[in-house]
Amino acid sequence: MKTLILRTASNYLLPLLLLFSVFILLRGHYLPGGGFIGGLIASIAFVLHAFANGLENTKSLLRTHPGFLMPVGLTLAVISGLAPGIFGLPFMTGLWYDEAIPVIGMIGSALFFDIGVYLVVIGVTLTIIFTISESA
Amino acid sequence: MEILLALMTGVLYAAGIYMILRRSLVKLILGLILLGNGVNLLIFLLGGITKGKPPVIPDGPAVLGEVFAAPLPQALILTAIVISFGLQSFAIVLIKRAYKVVKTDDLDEMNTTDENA
Amino acid sequence: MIYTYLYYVILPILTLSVILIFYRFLKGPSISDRVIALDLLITTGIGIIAVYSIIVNQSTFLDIAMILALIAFLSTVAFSYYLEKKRNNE
Amino acid sequence: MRTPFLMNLLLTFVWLALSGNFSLANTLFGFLMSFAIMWIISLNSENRKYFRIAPKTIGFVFFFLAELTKANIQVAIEVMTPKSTMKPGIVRYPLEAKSDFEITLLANLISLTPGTCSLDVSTDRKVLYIHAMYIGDKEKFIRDIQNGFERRLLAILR
Amino acid sequence: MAQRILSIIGSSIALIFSIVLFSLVWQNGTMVIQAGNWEAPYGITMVSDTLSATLVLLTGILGLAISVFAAGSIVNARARFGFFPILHFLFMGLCGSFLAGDIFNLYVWFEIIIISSFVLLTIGGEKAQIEGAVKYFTLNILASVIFLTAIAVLYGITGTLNMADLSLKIAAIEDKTLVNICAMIFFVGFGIKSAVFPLYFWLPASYHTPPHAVAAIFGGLLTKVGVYAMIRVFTLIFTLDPFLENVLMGVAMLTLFSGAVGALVQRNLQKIFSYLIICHIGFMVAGLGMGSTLALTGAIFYMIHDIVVKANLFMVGGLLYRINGTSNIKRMGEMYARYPLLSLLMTVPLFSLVGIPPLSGFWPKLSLIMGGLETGNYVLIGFILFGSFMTLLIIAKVWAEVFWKKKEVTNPPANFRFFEAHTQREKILILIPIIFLSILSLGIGFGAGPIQALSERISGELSDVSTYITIVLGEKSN
Amino acid sequence: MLLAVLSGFIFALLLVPFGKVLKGKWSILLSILPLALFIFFLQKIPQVIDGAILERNQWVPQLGINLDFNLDGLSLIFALMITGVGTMVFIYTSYYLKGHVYLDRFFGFLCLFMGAMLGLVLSENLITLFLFWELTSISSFFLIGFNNEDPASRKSALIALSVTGLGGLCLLAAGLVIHGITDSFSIVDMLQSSTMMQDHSFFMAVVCLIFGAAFTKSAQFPFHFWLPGAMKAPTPVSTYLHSATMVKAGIYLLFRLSPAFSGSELWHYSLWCVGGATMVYAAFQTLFRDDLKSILAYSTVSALGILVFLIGLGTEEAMLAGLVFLLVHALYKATLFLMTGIIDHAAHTRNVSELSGLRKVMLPVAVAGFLAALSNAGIPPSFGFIGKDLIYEASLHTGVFPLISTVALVSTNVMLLFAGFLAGVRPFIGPLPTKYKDLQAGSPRLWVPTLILATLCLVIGLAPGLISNSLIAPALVALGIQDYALDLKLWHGFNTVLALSATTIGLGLGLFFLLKPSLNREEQMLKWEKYSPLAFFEGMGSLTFRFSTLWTGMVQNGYLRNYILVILLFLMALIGYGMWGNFHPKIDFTQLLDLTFYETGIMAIMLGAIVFTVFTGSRLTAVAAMGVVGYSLCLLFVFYSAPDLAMTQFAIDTLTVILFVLVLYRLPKYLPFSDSRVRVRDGIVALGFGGMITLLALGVLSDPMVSEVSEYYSANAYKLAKGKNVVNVILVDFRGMDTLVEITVLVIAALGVFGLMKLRLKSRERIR
Amino acid sequence: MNEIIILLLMSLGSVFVLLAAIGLVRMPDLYLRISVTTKAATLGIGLILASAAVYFQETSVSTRILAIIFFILLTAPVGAHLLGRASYITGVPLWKKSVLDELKGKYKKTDHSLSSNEK
Ligand code: NA
Ligand code: NA
Repeated sequence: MKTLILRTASNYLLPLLLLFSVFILLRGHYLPGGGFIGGLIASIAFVLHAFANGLENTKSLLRTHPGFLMPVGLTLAVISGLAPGIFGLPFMTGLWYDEAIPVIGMIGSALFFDIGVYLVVIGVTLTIIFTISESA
Repeated sequence: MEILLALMTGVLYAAGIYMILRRSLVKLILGLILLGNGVNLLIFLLGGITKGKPPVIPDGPAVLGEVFAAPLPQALILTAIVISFGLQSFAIVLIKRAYKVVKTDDLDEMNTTDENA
Repeated sequence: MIYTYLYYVILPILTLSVILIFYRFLKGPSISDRVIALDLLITTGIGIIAVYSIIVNQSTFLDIAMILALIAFLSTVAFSYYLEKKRNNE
Repeated sequence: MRTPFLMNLLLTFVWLALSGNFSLANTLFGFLMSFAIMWIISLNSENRKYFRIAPKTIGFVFFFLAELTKANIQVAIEVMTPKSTMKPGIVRYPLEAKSDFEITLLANLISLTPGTCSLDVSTDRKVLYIHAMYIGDKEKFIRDIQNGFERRLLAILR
Repeated sequence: MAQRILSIIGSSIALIFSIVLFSLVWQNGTMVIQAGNWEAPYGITMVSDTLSATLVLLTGILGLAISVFAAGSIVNARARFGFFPILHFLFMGLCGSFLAGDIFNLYVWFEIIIISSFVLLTIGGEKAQIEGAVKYFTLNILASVIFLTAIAVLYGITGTLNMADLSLKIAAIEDKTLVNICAMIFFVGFGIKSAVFPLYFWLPASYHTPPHAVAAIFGGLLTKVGVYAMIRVFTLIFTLDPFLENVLMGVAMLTLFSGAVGALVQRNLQKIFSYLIICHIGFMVAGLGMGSTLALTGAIFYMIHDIVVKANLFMVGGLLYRINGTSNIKRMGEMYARYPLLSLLMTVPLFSLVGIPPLSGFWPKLSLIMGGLETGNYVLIGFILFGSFMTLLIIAKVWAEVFWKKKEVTNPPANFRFFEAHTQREKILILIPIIFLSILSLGIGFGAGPIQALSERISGELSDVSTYITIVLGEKSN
Repeated sequence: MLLAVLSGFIFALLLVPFGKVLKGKWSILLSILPLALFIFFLQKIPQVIDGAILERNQWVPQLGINLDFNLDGLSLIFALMITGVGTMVFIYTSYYLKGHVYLDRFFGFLCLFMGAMLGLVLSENLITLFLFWELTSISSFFLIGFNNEDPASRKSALIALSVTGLGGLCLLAAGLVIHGITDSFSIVDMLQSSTMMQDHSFFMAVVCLIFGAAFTKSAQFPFHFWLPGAMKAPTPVSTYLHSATMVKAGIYLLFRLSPAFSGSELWHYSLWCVGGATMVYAAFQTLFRDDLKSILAYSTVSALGILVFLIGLGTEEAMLAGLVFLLVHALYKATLFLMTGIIDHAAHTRNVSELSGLRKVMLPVAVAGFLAALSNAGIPPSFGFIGKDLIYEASLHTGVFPLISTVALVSTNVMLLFAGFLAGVRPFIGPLPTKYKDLQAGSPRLWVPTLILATLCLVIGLAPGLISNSLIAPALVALGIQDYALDLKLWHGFNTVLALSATTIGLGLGLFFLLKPSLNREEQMLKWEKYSPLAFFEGMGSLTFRFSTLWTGMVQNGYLRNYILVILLFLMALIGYGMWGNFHPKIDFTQLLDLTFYETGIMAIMLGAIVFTVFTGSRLTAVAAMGVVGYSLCLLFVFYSAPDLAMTQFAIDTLTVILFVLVLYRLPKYLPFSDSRVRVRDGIVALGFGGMITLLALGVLSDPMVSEVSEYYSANAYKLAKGKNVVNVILVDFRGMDTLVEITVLVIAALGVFGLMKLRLKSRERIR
Repeated sequence: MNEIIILLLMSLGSVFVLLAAIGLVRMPDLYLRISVTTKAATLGIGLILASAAVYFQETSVSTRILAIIFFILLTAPVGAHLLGRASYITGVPLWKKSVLDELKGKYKKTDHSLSSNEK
């Protein structure tokens, strides 16, 4: 869709939505939110951008194929699940750093797990939507 | 309210089933989505519902108050929702591909693989 | 006082609005009418959630309203995209 | 160099507002995050003169709110009364505004004002097509917008 | 090529792990991992009893075999689009399902299996694949919905998801009406996945369409997961009431019948094998339904045998397809004359399937029939014999058509790359797994003693679940 | 003995790598195997006379299945027959199929068969017996289909396999039922619990199953038809499997089990009837045959009938007669078959009507044929005479209809004599047609084995002592007949039996001279085939096939919606059964008073949207309405305290709408496909199912549960897992593994979408 | 005091929403419906949200509510524009009593580019 209004609006919406998605991601352990919904919002941001500016522009904005986020996120999630193994604990045992950090709260393996989820959800959603609209 | 929700669940199932019994591929997938919603609502309902008390521990106390909504069914549904999203996307793409290859979304015309051959 | 008022006055008004909007959704006649009704439904939904968050005294629900506000727009964009692309189909 | 920086600050602020925590650590975190996001999307925005126009902006907001309320009441009456006095139509409105941002903002404000709705901008950005509920006099209609919204808006933006 | 090598290495490592797991379980009994270090029933428990360990071991073995086969038979284009990773996800899903000690976790693993099988079924697919996939997809999703419905009801009754905990909670319920209804919903959900009559429709519609490497996993393991789940749920969580036993046996009979009868009329080799999968699922369900330990032993043994043999058969089917340029047995032929050694090799899976003694398919039938006599299910025995006889007939027919008959001269598909045209390396990669699995099934047949002992141990564990529960729940089990 | 049995299999296996070498002139070396085994068993005779030799080898002890072998008199006779005839056949084959491309395979199957057959007669375990039994069927299958490019061969092989396979299953079932009675697979145990067996309620089943096995294997009427068909196999196979050994497996089984069953009327009368019918019917068939092998095949069937008949008589004399006739038949029939092979090999025809005067060109063969015919006819001093003598003796002294029995036997023998002469004498007498002038008997490897067997017919006749104490007596012991006054000899003086023999010979020779074979008559007879058991069997086969096609087409009809309907109806039937009568959900209608209008309103909208989704005629409207359903659900989640769910539901719903929209605009119109009756039906099913779910939900809710697990999470989310949003804590910590798997599902789905849309195989790559 | 503000804002807001709803039902053509809904609802929801901000009296809540209002103000007109444009392109008719249509024929059929010419 070639509309100037949408294009301009989307340029402002994109960073806002992305910021918001990170916000939702990080607070998930304390309030409603988390990796899924955060990832969904981030992907929606990019999809919106793609609707407004065309797929090619969004892709060049991302520099890499979104599919690349999937293995990254999955690896991050798996590593944060396996990390306890170093300390002789079973798979997926929570590890925590004792000091709380503003907004995020406690830093622990669960956070990295959630970030992994976030990345995977972005990668997956964008891959799906981009693929479909490319071959539409 | 449980009664109404139970009815609603039944309606979702019924609608989903009616839709997947149609001949159109699109209806089929809409039906599956409806069924997915029905299942989610069923888990939600049978896990026990509570009004206005989300399972989020407020600032201060370390545990939830007396009355709160059961968190486990919610977590299960969340997982189920996301999984069905993955499947749905695949299904939707499958419609597209099917239409391209078979040139129809009439399911009745997709039966060559069931011929005795 | 607030709760009673919200409960017995505001929410019924909003619910009535939702039903009216839904009537338009059902009636159409064009897809665009339905899309606009859908959009308005969600917007009204944001209002209902806001009122509900006051009634049950849970500011958490406002986050949902926020998400609705953010995302609802996208379905309108998508439908417009569809309408423009498809034209003589359907 | 300056524009991105301002954008960055803006985003940091939004972050602080969202999280409701104005501590130093959070500010720093918000800044870094916004930086990261901007780096990712390498946005080319045009919101120069961000600080200079602040007072005018506030004035404009009040003007806009007044217009909004006025028009809303008009629409309310229209909706509630059984007899229609509407003379709707699509008007071709020649734009003074030039940049994307100006045009978009103007179009959106027009849309937000009841009774009017920006349908589209011509591909060469010279014309805005507006749907309006009451077009008694087309020229007056255009003039009102030119002297109202567009002038004030451009005063802020330029 | 790198993907292929990685895939084979990965499978080898997985196989080593599964061997280690099996030997640990064999020596020390049931093992438990509490994921996240949360004690059961609060976290997700992975349990490996002998049944699970055995199935994981078999998955490991098939995993390696099929990785090798796929390395030789999958075209580069498919490999570029993630064929190998998804293949391994599928194996992961299978292992996860076998080890899950939590009913919802089982559901999640099932979804991994479903989605990866969809993908393997459809990528690069043309008309037939897509048509098959639509049915496969819909009915499997329907199965998932039914499964999830059952989980909802189960959770609504008990408030827990851990299978050991469920076992205790269900046992404590006095009015079994809801429990029995729930059991039936589970039965239908798993019944669709394990392709029993009248729920199997998706299988003949799709199994003959994907690449043969994929068909081999499907044929070997996919339906077995359904059977596994059925066995697990109906031994651990629910006790079969007489009605459900009768349903299972009735279903088993019709499954045997329909599968056999269906295979008889097919001309597509892969389709024949597909119907035979259905037929032979009947044996396993029958073993479960009879409700005797001996019959259950038979079902377990049958499962072990069938996993190896069916996977091998589909690979053999793939090889025959490559040699003949078609899967239609009417247009195949002369294998016996042209490939004597291959023919000899192929007799192993073919006749193991029939259960010509002492090949592997024979032994479990013995336990099944004895179990049937023990419990007085004579009609069921009749159907078991019928199924065996039909299998014999069908395989003999296949033999006569494919191996003996003189091949008619037909035009091969354009651009078809016959087996002869394959590189030496591809040929070897295709043949090795077939040889390996054939030797394995010979081993199962001739070394039936140990496998029988294993199956007996498994059915013993399944018949007395108290150990399982104690190990999972610790002192909470009292 | 294990080694003896296994040696056949080992040789068969060795032929895989070394077959190429042996295919040439060395193939005769393979006959060392049967010869060695023959000698092995010969030297066991003294031991066997003293008592049976039992050897135990464990195999699957859990099931009581062991490779136990028992060499007693009965087994010994069979073992010697198998290895002895085997030796001759091996030698014969080495020339007969000289230079054949598949000679190695042929020998492989022969070795396999020999091993299996030995295992069969030596097994002391019912299951191992079954195992070897099946192996003989399989090797027979491969041998009958040896000329695999001939469709008739393949068909015969399939028919033979299906008949014998069916019988095999009967044997298996019988073995298992016997196990159920005696709790053991041991044959010895079974023989010892004869009374227990006969009193058991399953006795009849056991007997019928055993009959099923024996009658199919030994080609008894009406299952005999596979045997004439099996003549498609090369002559050595017909000789070895289908006259001398394999077909006798059923006889062996009956002999073996007779001690346990004798005394049962069912046993005796059935065998008498079936055996009698078979021998007469098959002998009668020989009158109309022209093809040598066909004649021999029917006469074999008839001889098998005689054996069954004798076992049915069940007296000690009958058993003795049976044992002797077994040997007699093996010798003369093997000779005749081998002889036929030589003729066929040389003259390229087997039609008796075309053959004459061959004695002039192949004298040794003629001699062999003549000797065999003598034995067959029971003309003294051949071994056959002794056999026939004993048979008449037995039938005259039987308690079961002696007159009918004797008449049947005599008429059978008359016709068999005709058949034997037809095969063994007829081709050699008369003038030699010119076209056969240059024929030769061929290699000694062909005619020497033939002649040896023929000579034995004479030698044993002259010196029955050779076998009476060494073989027959121990065999009788094995059959439970102790201390029988055994006296085998040619001359018993003038008596009824001699008169019967003379009558038989006279009538038979008369028939031989009167009835000339002709192709024409054979063809006449073939017209009746459509009323034969074979035709019936084939008819059943095609009926089964037609039914199968019908059934499969009906079940797997290609219509997805039918599949779904069947599955749902099945599920509904099960749930309905579960609910029937004892399902009483306690529904508390007072809770409806707590309902707020906003809940009601949202649900009403949801209901409306659902109905609209279902019935709207536009795809896009349906998608939009679906969106409304999702958004209403989202609001319900808000009302019932599930913020995370509400958010996710909303986001996913929107994304789904986007996906649909991206896909839909290329799809064709959305037509109402089905007619109204179907829709009403589907509507009823759907509503019924939905109603069940509602009821079920209410049923579950009427007894509210307290989830200890859920409470644990709420209590420990912050304390142990350091999070306050309990749902998120469950997702990333308590049940993090679900989440991990779930994102994997997403990744696979994305890969799948990518591949499905992007991957297009070139035609060269379409290979599966 | 707060209560009164809340009630006032709420009442106004909900009335505007209701008006939008009624407008949606009553307006004769799509473009008028779009016109009505974008504004009335935006204002109404803005007011309701504002009253929630007053009620909770927390910075984090208020800022969040500001964010929501901001989003709605940004997206609602864009949405209206998109839908209006798409509807016009797909040929959704104007109300028959419309007085003017200067957009007629300005869209190019092929790529939907919009000309600015007066005629
Ligand atoms: Na399968
Ligand atoms: Na199978």
